[in-house]
Amino acid sequence: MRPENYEAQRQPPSYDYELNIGPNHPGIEGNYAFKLRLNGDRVIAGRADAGYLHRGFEKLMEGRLWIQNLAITPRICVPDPVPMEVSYCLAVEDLCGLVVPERAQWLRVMQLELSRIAAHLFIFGGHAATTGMYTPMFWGIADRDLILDLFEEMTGGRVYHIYNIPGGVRRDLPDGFGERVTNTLDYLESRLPDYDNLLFTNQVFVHRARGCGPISQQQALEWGVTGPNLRATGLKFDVRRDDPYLVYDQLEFEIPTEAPGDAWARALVRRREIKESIRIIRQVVARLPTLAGPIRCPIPNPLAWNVPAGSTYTRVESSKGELAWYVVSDGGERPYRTHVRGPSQMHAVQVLEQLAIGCRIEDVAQIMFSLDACPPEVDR
Amino acid sequence: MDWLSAMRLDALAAVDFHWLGLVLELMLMPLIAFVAGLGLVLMLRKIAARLQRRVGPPLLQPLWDIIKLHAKETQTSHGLIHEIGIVMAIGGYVAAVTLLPVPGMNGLAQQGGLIALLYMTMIPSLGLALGVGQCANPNGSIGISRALTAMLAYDVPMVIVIFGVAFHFGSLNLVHMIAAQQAGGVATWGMVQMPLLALAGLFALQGMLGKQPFEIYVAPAEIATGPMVEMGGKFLGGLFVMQCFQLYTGGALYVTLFLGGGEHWLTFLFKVFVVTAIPMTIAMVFPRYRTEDMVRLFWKWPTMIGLLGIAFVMN
Amino acid sequence: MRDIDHQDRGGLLGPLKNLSFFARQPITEPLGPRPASANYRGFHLNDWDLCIGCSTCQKVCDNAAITMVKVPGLAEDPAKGIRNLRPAIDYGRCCWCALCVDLCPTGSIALSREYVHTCLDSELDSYFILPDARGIHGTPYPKGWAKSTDADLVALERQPMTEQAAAVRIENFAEIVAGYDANQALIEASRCVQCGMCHDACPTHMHAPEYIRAIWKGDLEGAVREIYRTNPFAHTCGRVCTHRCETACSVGHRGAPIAIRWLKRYAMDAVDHARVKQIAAEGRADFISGKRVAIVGAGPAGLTAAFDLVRQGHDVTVLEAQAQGGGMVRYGIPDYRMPADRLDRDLDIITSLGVKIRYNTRVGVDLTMERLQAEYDAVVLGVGLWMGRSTRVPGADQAGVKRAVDLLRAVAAGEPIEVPQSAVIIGGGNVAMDITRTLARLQQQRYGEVRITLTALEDLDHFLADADEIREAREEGVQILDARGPQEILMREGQVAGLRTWGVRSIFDPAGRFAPSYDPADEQIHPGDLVVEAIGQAADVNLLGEALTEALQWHRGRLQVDSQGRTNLEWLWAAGDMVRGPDVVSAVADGHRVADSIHAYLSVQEHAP
Amino acid sequence: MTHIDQVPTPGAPLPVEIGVKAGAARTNPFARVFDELVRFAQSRSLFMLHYCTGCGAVELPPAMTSRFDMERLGIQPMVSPRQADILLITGYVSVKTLKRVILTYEQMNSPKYVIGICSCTVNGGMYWQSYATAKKLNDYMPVDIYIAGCMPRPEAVIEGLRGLIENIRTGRADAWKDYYRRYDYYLGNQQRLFGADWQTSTDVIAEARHYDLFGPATLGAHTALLEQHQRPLEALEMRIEIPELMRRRSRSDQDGTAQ
Amino acid sequence: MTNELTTWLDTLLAELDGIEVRRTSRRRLRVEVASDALPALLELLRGRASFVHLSAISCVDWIDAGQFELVYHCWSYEIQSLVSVHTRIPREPGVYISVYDIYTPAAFFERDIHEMFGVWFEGSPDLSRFILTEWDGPPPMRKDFDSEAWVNQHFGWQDYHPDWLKDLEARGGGIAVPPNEQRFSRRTVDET
Repeated sequence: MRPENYEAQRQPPSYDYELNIGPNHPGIEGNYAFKLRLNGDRVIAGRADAGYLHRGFEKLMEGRLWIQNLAITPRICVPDPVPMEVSYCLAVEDLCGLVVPERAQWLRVMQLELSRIAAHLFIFGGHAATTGMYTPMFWGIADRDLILDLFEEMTGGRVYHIYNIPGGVRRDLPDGFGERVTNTLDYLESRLPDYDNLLFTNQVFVHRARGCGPISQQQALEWGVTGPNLRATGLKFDVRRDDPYLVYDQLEFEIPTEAPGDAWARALVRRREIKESIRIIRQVVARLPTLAGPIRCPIPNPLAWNVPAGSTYTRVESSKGELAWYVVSDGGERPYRTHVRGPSQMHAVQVLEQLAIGCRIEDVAQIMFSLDACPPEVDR
Repeated sequence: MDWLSAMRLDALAAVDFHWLGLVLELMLMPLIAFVAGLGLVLMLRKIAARLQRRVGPPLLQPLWDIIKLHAKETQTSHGLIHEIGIVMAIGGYVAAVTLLPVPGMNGLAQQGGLIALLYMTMIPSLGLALGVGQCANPNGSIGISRALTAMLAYDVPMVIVIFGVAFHFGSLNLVHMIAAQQAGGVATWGMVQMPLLALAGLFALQGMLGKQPFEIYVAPAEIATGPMVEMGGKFLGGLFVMQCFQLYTGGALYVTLFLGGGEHWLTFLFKVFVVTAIPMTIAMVFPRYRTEDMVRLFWKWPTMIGLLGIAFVMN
Repeated sequence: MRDIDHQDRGGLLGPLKNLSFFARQPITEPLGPRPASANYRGFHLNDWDLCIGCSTCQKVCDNAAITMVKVPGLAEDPAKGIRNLRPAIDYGRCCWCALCVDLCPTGSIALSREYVHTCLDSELDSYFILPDARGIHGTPYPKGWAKSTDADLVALERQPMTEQAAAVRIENFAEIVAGYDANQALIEASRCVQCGMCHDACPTHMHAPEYIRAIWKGDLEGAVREIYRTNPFAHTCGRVCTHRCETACSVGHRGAPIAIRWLKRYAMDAVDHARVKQIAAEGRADFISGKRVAIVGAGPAGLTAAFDLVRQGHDVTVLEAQAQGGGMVRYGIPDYRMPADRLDRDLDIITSLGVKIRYNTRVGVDLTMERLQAEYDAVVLGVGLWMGRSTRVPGADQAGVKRAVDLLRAVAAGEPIEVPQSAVIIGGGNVAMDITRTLARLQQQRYGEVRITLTALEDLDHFLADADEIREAREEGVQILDARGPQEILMREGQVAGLRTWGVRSIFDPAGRFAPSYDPADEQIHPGDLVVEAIGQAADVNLLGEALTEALQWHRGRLQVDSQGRTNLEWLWAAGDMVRGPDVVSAVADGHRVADSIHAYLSVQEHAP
Repeated sequence: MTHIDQVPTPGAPLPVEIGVKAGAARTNPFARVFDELVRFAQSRSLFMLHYCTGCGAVELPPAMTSRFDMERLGIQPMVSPRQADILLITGYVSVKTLKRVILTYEQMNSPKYVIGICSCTVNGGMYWQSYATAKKLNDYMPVDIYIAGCMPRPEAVIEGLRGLIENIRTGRADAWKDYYRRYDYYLGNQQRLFGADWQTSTDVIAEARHYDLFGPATLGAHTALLEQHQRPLEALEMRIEIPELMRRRSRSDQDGTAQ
Repeated sequence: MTNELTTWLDTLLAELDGIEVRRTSRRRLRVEVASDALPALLELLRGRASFVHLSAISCVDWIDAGQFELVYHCWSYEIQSLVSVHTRIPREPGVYISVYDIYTPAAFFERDIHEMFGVWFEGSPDLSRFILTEWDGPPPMRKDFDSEAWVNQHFGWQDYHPDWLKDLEARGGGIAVPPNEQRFSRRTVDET
């Protein structure tokens, strides 16, 4: 029962020692812990310690109505909540056989991509901060806030939007929203050179990031790495393109890849993904006015909604990687079982443990942030 | 001249006056350094804020921080050595600032000289090492070992620079150096006379102040601010005071060596603020190097520049 | 944005370009909260005038954050579906998902654009708020997330009921509505938000939320079980109930109320009759009390009382003057609304429990009340309203002027009646509609055309008949004239030739008394071979006999009873239409009340020394 | 957690006694001015512990960074509990986190302030059915201010902090004293959740004595239990199974080289 | 390409007993397999059909049937198809074989399932506590663990009594329906 206490510790004389990073540590993303065994500055072994954010989501969801669960799903991954909402809705729609109106699908795409940009801006700052540069963090979060403003207007909430509902979305866009999205995107695009100047062409940052925590493609496949981290190893795979959902097969976008698979490659992939997301949103903004029609198909009264028995596995591409829900219904008004597969379940645990071995203590935080590991996804 | 020689006659009185002056200096100079240091800390935070596109702290923020920290009602001490370490940390800088000649007060500087000053600036690191070691926090230990490594790293160019400067002026007395520089206006400034050494000195200053890219021993994301990790209340307050002195010492030393010291307080402080603004600004746009990178860098470029500078100086 | 290669080393000058930010203004927002967006989900607002206290928000709240609080002084009206409950919200639970807004049946709940609330530990009570239209701190903030058609989760559309087309149904007496199929019933049942307003509004407090839920779950037997908790006339009420529940239904505040009556009809029809009998018998006492109860009149009230009393182990005999049971349901409601075979099922279930019905036994003629008093421990009068009232206009006593109840009874009993070629009906209630449409069918069958005029005192907005009835009657070719006051029956050659009416100025005088005033200038003649008066009924109390009539207390022509349906004589109860006025479900409720009272009386008697 | 039966149920919170020595007004006018100055400095300089306990933490970066710039109010993040004044509990605390939070809280130097953000710190929030999260924060430590929302926007957070600043300046934010004075109550709730043998490295009772914050409810049935279970501090057991990790590493290395 | 896959899987039927293949959509394949044949099937999927990515292992507690259902979601980057392999094992004693030697990511999922459901995976590298290190109750994701009962046993709730409520109570009003009486956020008794 006694928690760690360094003050009283008297370690046996040894060149090895152990060090806790987290849960209360700025080098850790969120409330998470990573225990290190070190020899000097060099990590001999690392061990992830999760559960600080455990809420028992899957248990809670078994006790709530299908629609009540909407409010809880985005909480699973705080920095990038939209894919959680959307994928849960996709799962319920799949089980019920609901056909989502096209306008709603495009709105979802817009929301997803805005969220992806926001998450990437967030993680840029975090990644830079782990190397001691705080300015990108301040910028990134301030620029991300402009996207949150858009979210607030679109969905009524800044962070937790609860905008999706099985069958569609809950609100149509306010007037003139497309224009404001375009303005924000223009602004963000005008800011990207600043980020390049500050971060991506910064010799010191490049020096720090290049070669840090490299993953080969073989290892990536072996360890179940997904998302930008996988693309940074050179594999051109994106759920949006290769297992398309919503209307991604009607959109034009590139899938950026880098071969070396180190922290620098991962940062570069994210940097280019922002550009691609902006491109996607511009297509959506151009397309939306041509799509009249409902934003939600008729759904039953939430208090009396039995979802047909069955199971489904829906995957989406979140900003961190492959996100999937396995939802089982026994034909009742509540899910029989939900299981969420967050990309960070691999990245923050096995991959991080593997990459930590042999690296320097300086790089542990950078590796974690460059993997964009999101602890609440692990804990659930 | 007459009244000067007349005063010399009364040797006893002169000695008395001299002693009084020294005591006054001893008390005034740290106070001035502290106040100027508060301003420097504020400038540091304001520069950060500006580059980060925000407003930043109010004017007296550094002062409130220090008062608040000292007014903590419970204090966690890790033993006598811990407390002594902090005292050493502040004391070293207090001693150092008294050895810095400032406009109107150079009596102690006359006595001390550059070597004594350099020696004094080493003490805080050692004191911190003592104090932090007592805390038994591995983050602190790593931090202080990094700080000592960093000291090793930046001391090489720094010693070279100081050697070169001393060679140039032919003296280790800072008062003499200032006098020599002020003799011919800007043209006789160390910076103009020894540009390479001034450049190397700027590197060393960056390292000495521990700013990015050489911020390895604070490194919040890695070792949770290293030496400060176990410091709270008056201990942290002590470190905040130390930071004031540190910024002031670094800036004033550079101004003394290369920018001709201060003709009067206005220009002196102006120069100090300008000089310290440079590392502060650079710190905001660069990340930190790894320890080994930092050592490698310091032993390579500033050292080479410094050596080249010495070569020029010796010519 | 230029591409960066992985091999690029970057530079040291690039970062220094950002020194230009020294010259740029900060982007920091001023201190103090910014106004939130138009859709913002801030603190709750609740329009108390719109809120009906249905507690749907409480049900949909996933965090159990909502408590329903009784606020004295607010309007409370079960019949209209308004409770004096208001939601109080626990901000220690709320997650601002706004599902309460989206599912609010009335649209009273909204979220404001206010979002700042802080408090000390000692003020934590302020996290539990009773939102009203003024918001959490009493400062006006505009609405944020509010009810919108996009987000509305209340299903406002009712499942359409299949009906015979007017041209088809006018040809026959088959039931007009087809009833829901399984899928329709499921969807319709799923609309229910389980507020229980229907339960409160129903005279007999049927467990409608429960049986609707059971239907939705596919547990039809469970639904029947829930129905039989309070209503043995389930088939009947599934068809001809006045469905006050639907008036009170919270979904009906903005959309079509749940078709509670049709759902009951569906559940009853969908379960096998034999199984219904078993379910109805559940919970029946397995002993015999030895007490005997006589019930005069086998209508809904009497038989409900009989049903309850039999289940409690008493011996019940029902005395019915007509040849068949069901009372006014059988003899007053035409077959196209209430098929006789369904009524037979209800009766079958009741008799299967052991209720004895003696048909063709007219009390007062075949046996006297005194004898009943002597032979039984308790007697219930449930004789209904069988005497049609007359307008008493000149000529109303002619043979060609009939009372609606008499005609309807004759049709239902299969007695031959003379179908007029054209007819005028006086009255705007459901009975008037029934006779009108019955005659219309007979005319159609006999003459191939409908020639009926219906006149009523009330204007169309205040008709007592259901709107559906009026619409359907019109579809069937009936001419409906509102605000007409009958003045005289016109005669030609000793035969009724029509009705003369004046336009109505007002029905009630300023004191609210019934005193119609007419506009003589607005005179119309409605030709017709037959004039039917359908302006109300009264009970035929001749069976009581003079002595008993004297002994009983009367109030404005009605037998006076206490809240339990008991008269001033301890052995005599009265129930049903004769006490409550014409309404099936009220009669059922009355039957329960009387049965309870009798049971209590008999139990006390038993325990008395 | 198995020892609930051994733990007496904590009683209702006692009222905080008024007029305790430490809080009494000083008569010396200079001392009063000095007190004012200190309180002002305390209110204008707040170090916030950089600890994201829950999802509300995601609105703190915006509040700290350029858009809403907390530093205007003299608030800046600090990484170590020793340095911090404010412990922001940003939303739900899982039981596992709560232990660390309590440790952290006890390690902080007084005066220290706890801010409960989001619904979850008040009454369980949306995780009220969860076996893994604590429900009422003020059962385990005294809370100075609550900020409503799920999660509160940065502006709301800043408004809450301004409220706290005002309370500190006027001397109303002294909930931390309550932890010493009613340690038994808080310890009791902690024991109820963590088990009867729960203890922390900070000797709160001794601190209360030392700083003259000892109250009648500092000691009680639960502190007695604490003493009963007291055992010497022991070294951290981390159990990093290196052989297994090395085995995995070597395996992946082989795979990598095989390619 | 996907048709090839089905035919290929059909040929597998000859090799392994008890396989039932059903295509649920263009890129989804549902395979039911007996528990003893699963490792062999996964070996084949990974080795011969390029299903190198184990997306997740899900566990479902079918308490009424007394079984745990384990679902292995495997994705092929080449065929671009997801195969969900379902298998059932008895709930008691809840022991199964690890597939860690086939799929490395299985280590995490097996550890997670062991923690949440109490299923023991023979041969998994590390089944030590991970998320619930400080939990000594039953595996919480099992259907027979009642989270809410546990919560009510360990925690109290706020006892609000604000002024407006006192006022209402003085006037004869007050709390009429507490939230727990009417809510849909828990399986109610009548359903179980």
